[in-house]
Parts: sequence; C-alpha cells; structure tokens
Amino acid sequence: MLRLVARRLLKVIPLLLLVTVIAFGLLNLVPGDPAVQIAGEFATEEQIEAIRTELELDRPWLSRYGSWLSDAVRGDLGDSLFSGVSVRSQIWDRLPATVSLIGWSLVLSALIGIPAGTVAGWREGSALDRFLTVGTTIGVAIPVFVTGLVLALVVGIKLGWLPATGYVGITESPWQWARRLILPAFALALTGAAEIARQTRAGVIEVKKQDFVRVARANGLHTRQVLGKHTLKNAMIPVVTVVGLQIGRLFGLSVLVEQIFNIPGLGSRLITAVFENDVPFIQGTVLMLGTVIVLVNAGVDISYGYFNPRVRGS
Amino acid sequence: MTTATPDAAPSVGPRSTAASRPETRWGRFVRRFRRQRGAVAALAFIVIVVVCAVFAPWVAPKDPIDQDLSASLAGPSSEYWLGADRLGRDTLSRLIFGARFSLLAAVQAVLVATVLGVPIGIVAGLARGWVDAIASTIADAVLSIPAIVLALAIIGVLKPNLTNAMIAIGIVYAPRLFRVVRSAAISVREETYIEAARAGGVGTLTIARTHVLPNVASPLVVQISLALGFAVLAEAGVSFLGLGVQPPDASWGVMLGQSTAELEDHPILVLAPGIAIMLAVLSFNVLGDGLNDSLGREIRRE
Amino acid sequence: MSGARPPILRVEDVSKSFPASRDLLGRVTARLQAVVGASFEVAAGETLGLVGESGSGKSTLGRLVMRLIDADRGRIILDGADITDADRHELRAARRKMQIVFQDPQSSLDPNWIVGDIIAEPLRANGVVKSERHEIVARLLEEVGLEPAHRSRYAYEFSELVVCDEPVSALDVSTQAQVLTLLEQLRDRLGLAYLFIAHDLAVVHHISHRIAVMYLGQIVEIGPADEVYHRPRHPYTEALLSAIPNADPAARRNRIILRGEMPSPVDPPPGCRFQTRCAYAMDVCRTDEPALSSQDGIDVACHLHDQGPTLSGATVVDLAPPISTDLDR
Amino acid sequence: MSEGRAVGVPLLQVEDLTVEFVTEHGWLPVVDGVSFEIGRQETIGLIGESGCGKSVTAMAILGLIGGPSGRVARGRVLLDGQDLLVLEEPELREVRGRRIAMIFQEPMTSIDPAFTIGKQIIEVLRRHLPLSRAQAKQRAIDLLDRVGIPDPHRRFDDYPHQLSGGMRQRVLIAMALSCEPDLLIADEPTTALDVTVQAQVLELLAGLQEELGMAVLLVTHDLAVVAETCDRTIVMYAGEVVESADVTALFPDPRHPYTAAMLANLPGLHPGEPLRPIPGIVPPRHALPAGCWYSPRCEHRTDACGATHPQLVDLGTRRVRCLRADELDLPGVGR
Repeated sequence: MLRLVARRLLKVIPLLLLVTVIAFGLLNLVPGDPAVQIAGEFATEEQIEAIRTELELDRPWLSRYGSWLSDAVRGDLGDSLFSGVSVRSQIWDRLPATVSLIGWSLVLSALIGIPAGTVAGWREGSALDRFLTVGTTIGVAIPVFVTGLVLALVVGIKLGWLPATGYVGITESPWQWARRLILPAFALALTGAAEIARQTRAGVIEVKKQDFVRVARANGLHTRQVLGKHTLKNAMIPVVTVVGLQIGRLFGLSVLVEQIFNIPGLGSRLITAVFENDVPFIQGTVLMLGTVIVLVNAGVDISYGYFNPRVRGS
Repeated sequence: MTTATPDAAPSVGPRSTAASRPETRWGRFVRRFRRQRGAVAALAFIVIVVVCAVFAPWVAPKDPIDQDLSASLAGPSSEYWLGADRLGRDTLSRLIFGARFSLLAAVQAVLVATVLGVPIGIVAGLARGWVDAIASTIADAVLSIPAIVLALAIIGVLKPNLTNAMIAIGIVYAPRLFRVVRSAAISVREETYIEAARAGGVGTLTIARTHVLPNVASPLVVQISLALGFAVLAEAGVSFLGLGVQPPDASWGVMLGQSTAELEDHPILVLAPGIAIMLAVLSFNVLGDGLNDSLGREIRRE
Repeated sequence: MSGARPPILRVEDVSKSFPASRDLLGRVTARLQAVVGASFEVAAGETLGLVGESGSGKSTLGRLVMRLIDADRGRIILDGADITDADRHELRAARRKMQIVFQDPQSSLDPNWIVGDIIAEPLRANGVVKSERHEIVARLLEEVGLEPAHRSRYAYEFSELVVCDEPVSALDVSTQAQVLTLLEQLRDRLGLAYLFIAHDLAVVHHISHRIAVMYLGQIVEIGPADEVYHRPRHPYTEALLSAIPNADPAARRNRIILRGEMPSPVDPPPGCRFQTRCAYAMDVCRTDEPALSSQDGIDVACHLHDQGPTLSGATVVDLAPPISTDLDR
Repeated sequence: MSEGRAVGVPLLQVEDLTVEFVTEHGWLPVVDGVSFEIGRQETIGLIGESGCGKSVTAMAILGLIGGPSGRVARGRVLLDGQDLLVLEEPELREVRGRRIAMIFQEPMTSIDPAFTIGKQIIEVLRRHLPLSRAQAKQRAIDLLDRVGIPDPHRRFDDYPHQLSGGMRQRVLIAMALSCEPDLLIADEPTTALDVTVQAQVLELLAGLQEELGMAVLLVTHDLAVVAETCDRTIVMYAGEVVESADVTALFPDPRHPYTAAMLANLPGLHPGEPLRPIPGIVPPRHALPAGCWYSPRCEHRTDACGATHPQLVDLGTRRVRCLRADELDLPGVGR
C-alpha cells in the first residue's frame, strides 16, 4: 500500500509541472504583441507599456517561466492587470462560495446517482431501469444553465420556496448559506448524478455478470447480500473514478451556475477576467484548479487500493 | 481421408462453404443498428436538423435578424409559431438559423480535436515507450484542467469569437479522443492476430493500416458522435456567457443568454432554445451509444 | 525421421528470463526464469511435440523460436541460417519459412477481416501470387469440414516450419479432431515441420514424431513419441502421463498424483527442479542439477539414470513403486 | 427406474426440462425436453460439446435461469419429490448451497477478488448454519484443511489473487461443500486446470463424495474424465439427450452414432489410426435440420433419418435417440 502511494505520488510531479506549463503558456497563445492585444483597442501607449512591464514581456520565455514558477510555488500568482490586487487574495476571497457549491452538489449527485444506478443495474431491463435510463440520458444532455434557469423560475420565483439568487457566507449565517445553495447545487448536481448513475449502472451490470456473483447465488446467498457486498464493492471502482472526474466537471460547470444564481464565486470572477483579458488571474485560476484536480485524482487512484486488493500489492 | 459418406458433402445450417459469403461488415452494422430504435430516431432528428440548418433561408418563415417591434414579445401565434423576442424577431426562424451556428461550431471543435487527438493517439498506442509516456502525460495534464475553465482561459487570451471558442473546445476535447484511440491501438496491438501477422513477416506500417485503423475506427466514430454532443453543449455554454457567437448572429446558446431576463414572463424564449440544445445533445449521445452497440464485437452466448 | 537432411530448426542452449518484480525506481529485483538452456532440433517434415503444464515455459520457447521475443542466451538456427540476431529485413525473409498458429480462436481471428483476406495476407506480405499450394489448402479445408472461422488460422502456405501454440486446446472434441486432422494432412502433403506446443500429452502423442517434456523452464526428457509416451524415463513424464484420464472405463487404475504445486519459476528449487515433488528423489537430486544425457536416442535429465539405483535409460515404470508420494503434505 | 442400477427413490428427477433464450430469431430452446434422474450417492456425467445445453441444464436445476433473456419454458425438477421450479426465490435459497451446491469452470474468476477467501467461506456458512463468528471461522479453517489447502490458518486471510488456480478450485469446493449438500453439481470443474492439478482435484472430489455420501452431477466435455469418475453418462446434442447409459456399458458399446463419433475423435485411444472427424458443426437452433438433428453429419444416416425425429427409446439398460440403434454395430473403446 505504501509503495502504491509512493509510486502514485511520483507520477504527480511531471503532471503538475505540465499544468504549470499550460497555465503559463496561455499567454503565448496571444497573437501579435500580447501587451497591445491585452490592453485593448483604446489603450494609451503608457498603458501598453505598463502591461509589458507587469508581464515582463521583454525577457525571454524560459526565464519568465522560471521566475513565474518560483513565485507560484511560493504562492505568489502575481497581481491582477487592472485592479492591481494580488491574484492569490482574489482567488482566496472567491473560493469559499465555489467550494460550498461544489461540495454540496458532489454530495447530492452521489446521493442521487449511486442508488439510482445500483437499482437500475440490478434490475436491468425492468420498467424501473428503462425509466431511470431514459432519465439519466436526458439528464446528461440538459444544459446546466437550462436546469438552473428553470429551477430558479419554478422553485425560486413561481413557488417562492427558496431564494432564487444570491449567496451568504457560512460564517455569516449557516442557515442562509445552506438555503441559498440548495437550488444552484441541485442544478449542478443533476448532470453529475446522471453521469454517476450511468456509471454505477454499467459497473453493477458488469459485476453481475462475473462468475463470483453466480457462485454466491449458487451458494444460496441472499440477493441483498450479493448486491450489497459483492457487487457494490466491485462496482465502486469505476464509480470512484467518475466521482473523481466529476470534481473537475463541477468546477467547470460552476462557472455557468454561479452566473445564473449570482454567486460571487471563482467562476463569475473568471468570466470578468476573460472579458478584461486579465491574463494573470486566468493563469492563476487555471494553475490552482489544475493542481487541485491532479491531487484529487491521485487520491482516487490510491483509494483503489481499498476497493481492489490486487492493486494494493504485497 | 474417410470423413463423410462419399455422396454429397453434408450441409448443415448456414455452414459457409464457398457458396454463402460471410456477411459484410457494413451489412452487419446496418442489421444491428436498425434494431436500436432510439439510435435510429436520434439519427433521423440529426438529419432533420442538418437539413434545416443547410437550407435555413428556404425553411425559415422569416429573416432571423429582422426586427418588428410591433411584435415585441409576442406569444405563439399563426404568424410567430414560437412567438417573438423583445426585438420582435421570430423565434422559430432564429432557432433554424441558430442551428447553423451551433452545428458548424460543433463540427469545427470536433475537427480540431480529431486532428490533434487521433494521429498522436495511434502513434502513442503503437510506439509505446517514451513517446507514449510523454503524450499521455500531456493529455492527462490537459484533462486535469476543467474543460470549460480551460476553454474560457483560451478564449480569454485570444479574442471572444466563435472560431476561437471552438478551437478552445477542440483543444480541450482532444485528450479524450487521444485516450480512446490510444487504448484501441494498444488493445489491437496486443491481439494475437497482430502477433501472428508480425510473425508472418508483415511490416509495422502495413499492420497499422490494415489492422489498427479499422479497429480504431469503430470506437472513434462513437467518440466523435459523443464529442459532437459535448461540443454543442459547450458552444451553448460559451455563447450563453457571451463569449462565443457575437450578435446579431445567434446560436441557440446566444438566444438563451439574451432571453434570461424574459424567463419569468415569457419562458418559451428560454425553453425553445434550451430544448433544441437538449434534443441535439441527446441525439448525438444516443446515436453514439447506438453506434457503440452496433460496431462492437458481437457477443454470443453459449 | 531420417537424419539425411539438415534440420529445419536447431535450438541451442536458449534461455530467457523476464523481470518479475521491480523496486520503486523501476530496477529489476527478481527475474522469472521462463526458459533455461533449451536445446533441440526439428527435422524437415518432422513434428516435435513440446508438452508441459502452465508455467513450464513452452509457449515462451515457441515465441523465442519465432523471434517474437529475443533470447537472453543461445542460438536459433532456421534452415541452416542463424536467425538469433537477424535484423528486421533478414527476419522477414526468415518468416517466409516459418509461421505461428495461436491458441485463442476468438482473438486470432481479426474480427474485421474477412477470411479470404487473412489467407491472402501472408501471400501479399511475401509478394507471391496464388499458387497450387493455396488450392491444396482450400481443398483440404473442405475435406476436413472446417468452418471458415478456423480456416483463417492456417494461413501458412509457404512455411516449412509451423509453430503451433496450443492450436486445439480451446476446442471441443469434434472440432479438435477436425483441426488435428487438417494439421496432419497439411504436414503430409506440404512437407511441413511442426513445433507442436500443447499441454495435452494425448494430443501431442497423436500428432508428434518426437516429444519434448518441459518442467519449470527446462526440457527434462526428449525422444521418439512412442518411447516417451509408453516408456517414460523421467519421473515427471511418468506423473504427467499418469494424470491423463483414460476414456476406457475398464482401464481405471491407480495413478500417481503429484503433491503440492509447481514451484515458482522466480525462485526454482536447488538441484533438480523436480526434486520437491519427485517420488524417487535422492540426496544428490537436492544438490546437483542433472544434465540431459543421451541413451538410445532418448535424452533425459534425471539422476536416476546416472546415480543411485541406476536406471541407465530404462523406463521409470520398471522401478519399484515409491514408498510415499506424500512429500508436501 | 428402468436404467442403471436401482438405487431406491431418486434424489433428483429432471422431467421434460426446456429452457429458452432470447435470440435474434425470438425465444429458442437451448435445452429441449431433457429428462434424467440422479440417485443418492450416484455420480452422473453430463457430456456434450459447447452449446449443447449441458451447462444451462445445470443452472436450471438450481433455478439460476432468469432475467430478461432466459426462462424455463416447461418441465419439472424434483428434489426428493419437491418441484424446485415452482419455489419462490427465498425457498430456493434454502436449497442452494445447502441441499444442492455447485462449482464452476473458472476458478480464477469464481471468487470475489475484493474479499479474503475466509470471509467468503464464512459468508456461506453463516447463511445456512446458526454459527457464531468464531465457530464459523473454525469451521472454515477445517474445511480449507479438508480440501487439502496447506497452512489453512494463514491462507484464511489470503485474497483470491494470492492463490493458484488449483488452490482456488479447492476453495470453491470447500465453499460448496460447507453445508454437506446431497448433490454437488460440478460444471467443468477441471477444464481450466493442468492435467496434474486436474488429477489432484478429481481425487479430492471422489474422496469427499465418499466421505459425505453425496451425489455428483459432473458437467463436462471431457469423455475421459467421465469414464474415469462417473457411474452413469448422459450425452447431449443440440439441447437434447441422445444417449444415456452406465459408463461401463456406454464407452465400450455406444449405440448412438454421435457418441461413437466423439469416442473416435479422442486422440490416444486408437494408436496409429487417423482420427475420424465429424464433418460440419452443430446446427444452430433456428436452423435445425428435418428429422434427426444429427443426421446431416451422421455417417450412418438413411432417408428415414431425414424424415422422422427419433424419440428417446428406452432399451432397458440404456436410452438412445436413434432410429437405427438396434441395427448399428458401432465401435467403442476397450473392445
């Protein structure tokens, strides 16, 4: 098990390095003189010069990357081009809302997706399975902003059960924090739940076909016993992977959901940054999210050790 | 040799002597695909949307950017089947023209993803070793960054317009195609018939062309269908945020984004493009699943 | 087989090991000895059967001969030409003279290929047009009543040596008989030589002129098929033969049942590799590794033939029954 | 009871068992009107080639056919006179593992890789017997010892991947025999094993059968294994029983041409003679020939064989499904 952890962590290093290259390399996608492009059409010569100095565009690529990387490792992601505020503090300010949203929706999607997928897989071909399969197929296809808008309209505005928009920090009022996150988290969770349900169903069906399930049945074990212990533990391996991947997807989709529900998270800040060509902020966000997800996936791989003794090794 | 009775060779069932030719690959695909009603319906829907998009000027009842303020926010009627938006533009016509942008954008993105992902995937899968290690690590790194975030970042440093948005989405999707193609190439490489062919003195390039490509083709077709669904969805998201198609042109995502203010009183303006997006994505996904089931190896039971 | 013609295949002292475990930095910490010092010859038109249980190294030996993997040591000589270090170009020429047939009928048949293409492929690869031999093959397939799915696997019209790696082990009795018969007919009409690798001694005896028996990577006995089958010289051969079930219910008999399991090829026992399970094991067997020695055209690697109550080439069956076979319990 | 030796009331009676599966051509029978009996402590060999329906028959006895693609269309499976096919799932579970146990072909995949073997044996034991955890563990270790697993205390905590194929099959046997069933169904139990390991496992099974006094239904394609281990043999072809008799009668003197042809296909039985392969393949269910289903491949067929589908005729000591069973003199083994 320790070997597995060590081996997996060794793989993380080149991956993280590449993430930094991608994040930094974004600037080099800018056609022509980045400073001119970023400053925009109506910029003065001074403004362009200021951007050039800020981004140190006169130095060679590799040396700029080196100093950017060494800053980043120490947690310094540079300053926003327009406000001049440090990127790190901006991300730090916005992170709680986004993390709350994603945490909630991850829990919700697992709570909906895993039972639905298990039932559908175990009763493969039944009316319930067909219903759930159609449901998840549609669930994957509905754009998250449509679900979000419809939820906000129906539950938030027409029924008035929950506040439709806005965000309150958990330290301010835990009650309001939870209430206001329900709708956006649910909107975000629906696609995730559909994906998890599909994977769980496929996993359960795969395991159901295994010889050892047949053996367990032939030995008179109860269906629930077979399902609960044998099928689920084995089917969890693909599901854990999906949950790991979901975190990345949820981060991405949270951009849209934050926009709709007016949540002051990382996503809505990122959109402003995109409109403003705020390259340091974009780089910082990409770097931060990439790092988090690389580490989450490494954790997921290591958790295979629990589900699959063969991976654990001797 | 004294096998059978000397008179006529026994013929049992569809025993293939030279007489009954084996079913062609295409024939087998068509037979299996037709059994899947959902996939057939999805394909039909996609064909209809494509036809509408291509012949939009003739199909659409009105000009999609023609404003008629007297019809502002008109409900569905015989003149405006799906109503009109705040500027009095016909929703149905905008939907039909919107299909052009949505589909074209999706195709662009998938093209970019294919050009990037497929050749590298085949090379990595066949070459293995350090080539594979490097390519796979790059793919993993790209996959570690949330698709929409990376797409937004690329758009952010380029310029917000449809082509840039789609290049970004293509880049983001490329690693997925890469992975599928690579693993198909690897699994083909390890089949014993490849070993048999190599033992038979067949060269590597010939093996790639005659064995690997046909085997990679099936999962690739499936993935491309799924990728189109992803791209339609991604384009809608990006345009919804105002970072894709620029007005007055309208894709479905733009229509949605522009109508959010109207959501409470005129939900049809949001629902119409929303449902269009959903049906398109659904169709590509269902088609992909159907292709997967009809292109895979046939499973026989005992 | 007559020794007048030079052998089509000569394998000299070939060994191969694989990394069995690695440390964190990827350095090999243990090696699995798959084949150890194997030597044999196959004459033109002859069938040499190679038997052994899983883990005996017989399939690895087949792949070594085909040069699908490279030997660590030893030489492989095909039709007088040393192909041990042949480059790709030379190998391509060599492979015109040898083909391999694999075990798994499902995956040996590329699902996307129509049968005709597969039969044609070696022809294309070798730049040869359809010939009389091709027609012979087609006719034989008809005669034996083989399905197209099986036809594809016998695409070696231009070979002189065919390595058959468990060609019938996954098949039903009747299909197995069809394929065996086809292989025999092809051999006799085309003058092919086979290296026939299988775990089933009855099948190997049926088709082979000579048989080599492998245990834990080593050839322990090699000789004419009838001799090996009816008068085994090596205790392992005797046990292997004894384990084969007999379809004649009247012939039910006491059999030698080997105790325990085959030791790991990563960590083989000292001395004779079979000593941990051998009913006749002597002290010398635990320390000294027996060498293959030849007597009357039969090679055996066993101390019973040179030490102790010496058998000197006689069959083990003549030896008094062992006191106990329960060595490992 | 007309065939074989009389062994009192049969333990298991299978009557007119017909199992169908969904195919491209609709529901088609894979097992078609199969009837046979198993006496107490008897060993029966059910032989046939892949696709003949032998494994499906075995699964159907335990009520393991079901789900969207398979169904038992008709027939009865009587265990001590009680029809298992009409039982509800909870009642069936009491039979499975307790009165009838089953072991399968693939020891490598038949044990759940995610749990230790000890846990899995205990699971079965505690399902059927009122044992405490400690008692169950002791009993499981005893069982492992009994099936010849060295060092059972240590092996108890092993995961399946740490055991060889032969060892896993022993574990599966331990699991199946944990409640001392009356009937063990062994579906190709040694097919995936090497011959020397096969010999070990067959010896173990024979010993345990004697010890526990159970009956065994051995499902296999290997005629030689049947000849060595069974009392009686049932030969299946294309979903039907074509011949059944005592092993000592069937092998030297087969009456059905298919049985004889299979024997003639065994290498090693007729030294120096070429094999005589059966031409063609088993007909698929949707394209069965007229008359006798074996007739197109049969070297003894007459015009009548292509016209009438023969019944399974009781000849006193055996049952045969062949129009010419009386007149043919077919070669067997050991004569």
